[in-house]
Amino acid sequence: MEHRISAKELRVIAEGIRLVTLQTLEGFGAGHIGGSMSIVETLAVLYGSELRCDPANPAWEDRDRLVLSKGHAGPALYATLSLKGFFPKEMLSELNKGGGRLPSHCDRNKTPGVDMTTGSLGQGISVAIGMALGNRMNRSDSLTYLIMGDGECNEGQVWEGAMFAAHHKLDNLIAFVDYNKQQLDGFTKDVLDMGDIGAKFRSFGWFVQEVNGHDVAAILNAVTAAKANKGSPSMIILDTVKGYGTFAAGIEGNHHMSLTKEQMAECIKAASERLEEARAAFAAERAEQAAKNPAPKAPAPKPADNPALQPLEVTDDKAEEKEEPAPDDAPAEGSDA
Amino acid sequence: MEHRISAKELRVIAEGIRLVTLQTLEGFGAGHIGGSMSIVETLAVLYGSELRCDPANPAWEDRDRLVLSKGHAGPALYATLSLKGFFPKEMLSELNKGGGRLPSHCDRNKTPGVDMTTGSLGQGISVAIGMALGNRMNRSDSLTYLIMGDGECNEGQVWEGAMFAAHHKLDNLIAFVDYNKQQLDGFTKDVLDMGDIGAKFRSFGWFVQEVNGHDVAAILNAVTAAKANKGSPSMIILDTVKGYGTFAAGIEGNHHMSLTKEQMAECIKAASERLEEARAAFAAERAEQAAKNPAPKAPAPKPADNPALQPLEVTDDKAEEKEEPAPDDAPAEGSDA
Amino acid sequence: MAMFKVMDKLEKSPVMMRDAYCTALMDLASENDNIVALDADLVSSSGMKPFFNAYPERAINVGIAEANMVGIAAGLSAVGKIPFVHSFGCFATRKTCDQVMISAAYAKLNVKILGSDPGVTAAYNGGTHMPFEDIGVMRSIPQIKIIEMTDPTMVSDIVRQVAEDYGVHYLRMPRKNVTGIYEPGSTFEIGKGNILRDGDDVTVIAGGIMVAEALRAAARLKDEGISVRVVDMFTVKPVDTDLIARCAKETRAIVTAENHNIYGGLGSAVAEALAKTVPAPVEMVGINDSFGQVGTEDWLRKEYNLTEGEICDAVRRVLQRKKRKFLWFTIDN
Amino acid sequence: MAMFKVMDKLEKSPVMMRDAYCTALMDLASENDNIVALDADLVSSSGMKPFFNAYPERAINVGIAEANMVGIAAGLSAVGKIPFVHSFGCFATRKTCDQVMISAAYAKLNVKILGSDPGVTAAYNGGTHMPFEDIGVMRSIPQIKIIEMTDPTMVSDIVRQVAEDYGVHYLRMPRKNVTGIYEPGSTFEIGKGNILRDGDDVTVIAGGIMVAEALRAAARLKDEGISVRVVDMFTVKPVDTDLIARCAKETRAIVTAENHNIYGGLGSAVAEALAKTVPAPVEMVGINDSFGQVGTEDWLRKEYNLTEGEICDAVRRVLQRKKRKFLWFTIDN
Ligand SMILES: Cc1ncc(C[n+]2csc(CCOP(=O)(O)OP(=O)(O)O)c2C)c(N)n1
Ligand SMILES: Cc1ncc(C[n+]2csc(CCOP(=O)(O)OP(=O)(O)O)c2C)c(N)n1
Ligand SMILES: [Mg+2]
Ligand SMILES: [Mg+2]
Repeated sequence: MEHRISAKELRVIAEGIRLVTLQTLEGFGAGHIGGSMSIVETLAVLYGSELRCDPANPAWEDRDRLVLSKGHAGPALYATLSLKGFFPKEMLSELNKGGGRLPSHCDRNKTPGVDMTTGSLGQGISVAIGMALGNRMNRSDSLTYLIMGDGECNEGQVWEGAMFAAHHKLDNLIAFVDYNKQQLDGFTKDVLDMGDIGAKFRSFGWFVQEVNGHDVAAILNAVTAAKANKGSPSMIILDTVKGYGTFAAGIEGNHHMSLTKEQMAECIKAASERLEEARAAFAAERAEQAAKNPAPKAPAPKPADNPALQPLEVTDDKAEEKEEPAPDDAPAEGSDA
Repeated sequence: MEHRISAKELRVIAEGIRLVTLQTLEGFGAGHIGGSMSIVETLAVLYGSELRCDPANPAWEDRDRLVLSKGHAGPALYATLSLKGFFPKEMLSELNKGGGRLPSHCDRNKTPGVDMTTGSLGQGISVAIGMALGNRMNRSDSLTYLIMGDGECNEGQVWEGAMFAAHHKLDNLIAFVDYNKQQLDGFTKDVLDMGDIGAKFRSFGWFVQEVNGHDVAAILNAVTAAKANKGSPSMIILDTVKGYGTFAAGIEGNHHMSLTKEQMAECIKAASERLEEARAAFAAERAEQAAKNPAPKAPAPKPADNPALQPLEVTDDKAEEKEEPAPDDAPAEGSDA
Repeated sequence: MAMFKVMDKLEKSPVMMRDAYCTALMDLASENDNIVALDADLVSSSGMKPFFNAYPERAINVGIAEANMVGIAAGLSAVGKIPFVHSFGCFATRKTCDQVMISAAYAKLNVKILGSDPGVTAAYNGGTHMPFEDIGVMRSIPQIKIIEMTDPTMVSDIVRQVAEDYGVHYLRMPRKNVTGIYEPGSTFEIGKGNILRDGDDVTVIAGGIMVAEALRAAARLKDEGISVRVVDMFTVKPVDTDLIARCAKETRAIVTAENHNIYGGLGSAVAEALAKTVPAPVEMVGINDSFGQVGTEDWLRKEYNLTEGEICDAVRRVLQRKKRKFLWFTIDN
Repeated sequence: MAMFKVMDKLEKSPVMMRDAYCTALMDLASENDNIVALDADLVSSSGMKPFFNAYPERAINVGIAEANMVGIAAGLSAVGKIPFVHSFGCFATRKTCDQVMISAAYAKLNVKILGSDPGVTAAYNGGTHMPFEDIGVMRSIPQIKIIEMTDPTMVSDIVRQVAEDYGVHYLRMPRKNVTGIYEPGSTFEIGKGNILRDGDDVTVIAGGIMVAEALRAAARLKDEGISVRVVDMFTVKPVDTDLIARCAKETRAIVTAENHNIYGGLGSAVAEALAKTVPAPVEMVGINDSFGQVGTEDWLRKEYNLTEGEICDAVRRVLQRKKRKFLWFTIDN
């Protein structure tokens, strides 16, 4: 499959999102680091390439929608939206601030670019279905994307939606499950084993693909295949690691963490290094292509619709000066949802 | 497999339940005839043979439980319970009477022998799970049976329960789906296609069997196999016809019907004939066996624990004198749930 | 501005509530492509078959999945549709509470919910299906509007207004025939109670099927020389606090009458309004925190004391309390 | 009979509410095999890990499926268990309303529900997680008992009583540290409010985190010469109507203070009780029908006016209303 954007470039975008997400969390001192890190690559593919939107006009009717049903991963989406240009990076310091525009869970009325209010797990699928159905009624070719957690799939509403979307052949709905094998209290296999999630959605009539959720190229291919699929809703099961790219990867208690300054610094450092590596790899690819095609008619691939992400303006300094230390009653590790 | 009770005898019991259910509905003039008729054979197998209970002691701790989650099929259960001896047949005239003990939907506090209050679809599975789990904690060998509708499986709670029961390996839970292919508004394939229900439960980790739900021998075999199954909950998908054994079988609008006197008479007549046929077949079987084993040591098989059902005291006269005509505001056909 | 006229005679309206509802929605749908109807396997009950037949592309039967239905409605409204969803009042509220709260109300989307067969009108469907609590559940959700529609005339007018009023609305009505209160063509103002009959001694604030009972009680009490004001408080939220305060001021005694638990419904709303404005003695006619059961609607009305007679008794009780030297208050005139 | 003593000094209690809760349940579990704990993927939050470790066979994490959890609890109780379920207050109520109503309450089973982090105590979890409506939702369910636990001392006593009291209970409490109100060893009577401080001019009827604010306000108002009675109305249902009537009679003005929507919660319960007994002016401190948001608990308390200062203002307002010639009442003495 030929894509407008190269995997190397998407990798840069992903690592940029990761870094900015961590910087955002650093600003607050605690947060849903695990579930934010595991969807970074998916957000990179969506906002780096696949999702039709206009940062200058967040309410554009013909945009594609994203329902981030696992609304607690808001910080990753906020980082993405700010990189995309929906709002200035300074706004990221509003995370979890009283009166601010970046609540812990996504809110369509507070944050430019957020398409749906989420936080009560299980609800996103129905809303996404409604959007997809409405767009079909409106004869619009907008797509609706949906990201759910694997723990979230414990909720019956997910399966109500699954049945409905299949019955109504909603092929303008492309869903992801962030199969990171952990939920709030521990590993899904211990809390409530979801077994073979893909098989479940297949038995519910969905077109199911299973991919490495940290492999941008694989995700991109899957989304492309999902777009091509007709007559059924698409499910992309993202095989991921909760907390991916940080010291918290796959460890217990990584759902919601209060991080020490040292831990945070370590996270940011690792993310910066990952970003540098990704940039280097992308630069090398460009150089190689430039060598192959010296003519100016084919410069480095530039996705048309994500100016803000490309080139990615990520700096390694902290997102903002931390105005106040993590407050006393900041949620203790693992203690919040 | 060898069973204590013969299929011919179960057939007699089933047709007895069918007839008494219809007589009960006749007493009121309207009701959920479709979904009552389709579970008659299953009730016959449970109360005729498999479900451990004591009509003289409905609250017996060590009894097996039945959660009739599709609580609107109450009349079929009431007929069964009265035949089993939980309460006198005269009580059947209380169906839907204000202040009576037989409400349209099952109520554990009103009717002797009813183990759970149901009527809001989707809830029964969780309660049955709780009973099964509690019995396991109590080291009791009681089993919990559960009957759900196929339309009912639209409810997400069913799938929450399905995941949970599999994760907790609840092999003391034996569930049925009355796969009669119709729900309130029409055929399930039109309203919300459940596709392959068996495959769904299989993908959720259940031991699934699919049987003809009007074949008592097949149901009995399935229950026996379910009892033998260890390490997972059992699902028996009953391939049935809504309204089976009556003129309403499989027709549209058979969910809840107001029946004319003529229709009702026709139903009762047909059911009486079915019962006579079944009795004749059973008598023939007995005679044959008696001829084979003339010794008194092996008389006709007599299930030990269902004295009330065997011999079945079903009379062909109406269950009771209809005290009042179906009231003016009796629900119009298809108009109630 | 409301422009209503009360019927001369109280009789069963020939038009079923559900037919008025379906007609109103079909009228709207013929003018506005964005009107969408959803149901959860109760189209045969809701009387919406004509709509489903006429507008199959805008009519969705989601199956028995009320939570999903409300979420879908929220999503539809996010792309410009105006969804009207229906289930029985019990399921339309109890099974969807979190979805109405988050996906609809908190997300500031545009979702209209009809809960049918409130309270005793669920009749034979019995306790599991008999919502005495639906208003209480919904009233806890911020900024939602709650309207109990009194008769088919009101249905026609309110459904249209609700379609035009962005936000979340919970509508409540019996499906079948009710007593006609308003003359055809009457119009209503959401948020304002209607004084159906004036009186000086006491005000009966009623809703739904209890409005007719209140009018009958008022007529009967007239013979005893008691002058009863009757208010149809069809908007339970936001309740008409000004009118309630005015009635307290002018009649100094209040009876509420509702086909709902006295906790959480109209009685509560009135008590709150009075406490915050003009404290006055209230007697509440309604369900005394008990569960539903099967029976004919008539039997159930008697069983739960939802009757003209009970309203008369409540009026007499409240007048006793009004007359009594009021603990630390004495009566001014 | 309640035997409580109020702390001399208002300070953060060193014991977290959730630890008191877990300890209480573990004590019970050590005596009674039938005690079972259920959670919906919030064991790390509820502080119930020690219970889950000590009694793995009687501790069930159902995953993120609150409706299923309540149904399972109902089934467990049908075979003799005494299940205590937990989720955040928002989900423990909004996601389970139909199950609590039918499988638990209507079926007359024995289910105890803890909804944690009520109102502003949900802090950073924000609007989706900030239950201002949970009491309203639950209060609509007949015959359920609703208790907002004030401090860890009360938790210890109430959890034990609730385990012994067959039926459905909804308990509400913050998870972390609150101001200690009661001396260790105090006991409480469900259904009876506690007079924490006597006074003649006005009664503040408070619940949960607002009890401490009410006590602080009373102390402050004393300097202004206003004598404030403070009642901890920890049982919201059945509310202590007798005490409310008595306070109305004796102080003639009421302020309610709650970390909940003023519609549906304690304010409503008090207004209802007054309307039916001794009408009196009420000012309600609480959430004015709005949604939650993120912030520190302190910031949120200010944002929503859940403060000592606001209670003082409400007292002053209600005293104005009390003094005024009361429309048609005049004041008796
Ligand atoms: C209905 C509901 N119940 C409980 C919670 C609390 N909660 C927030 S996140 C979470 C765990 C989610 O696990 P998963 O879906 O796997 O998310 P991820 O691993 O991607 O973070 C829980 C229980 C919630 N937000 N909504
Ligand atoms: C939660 C809920 N929603 C709606 C209803 C109304 N209702 C009663 S029966 C029924 C159809 C049930 O269909 P199915 O489960 O297939 O039952 P069966 O065909 O066996 O009668 C509906 C929608 C209900 N009882 N509960
Ligand atoms: Mg996960
Ligand atoms: Mg069916």
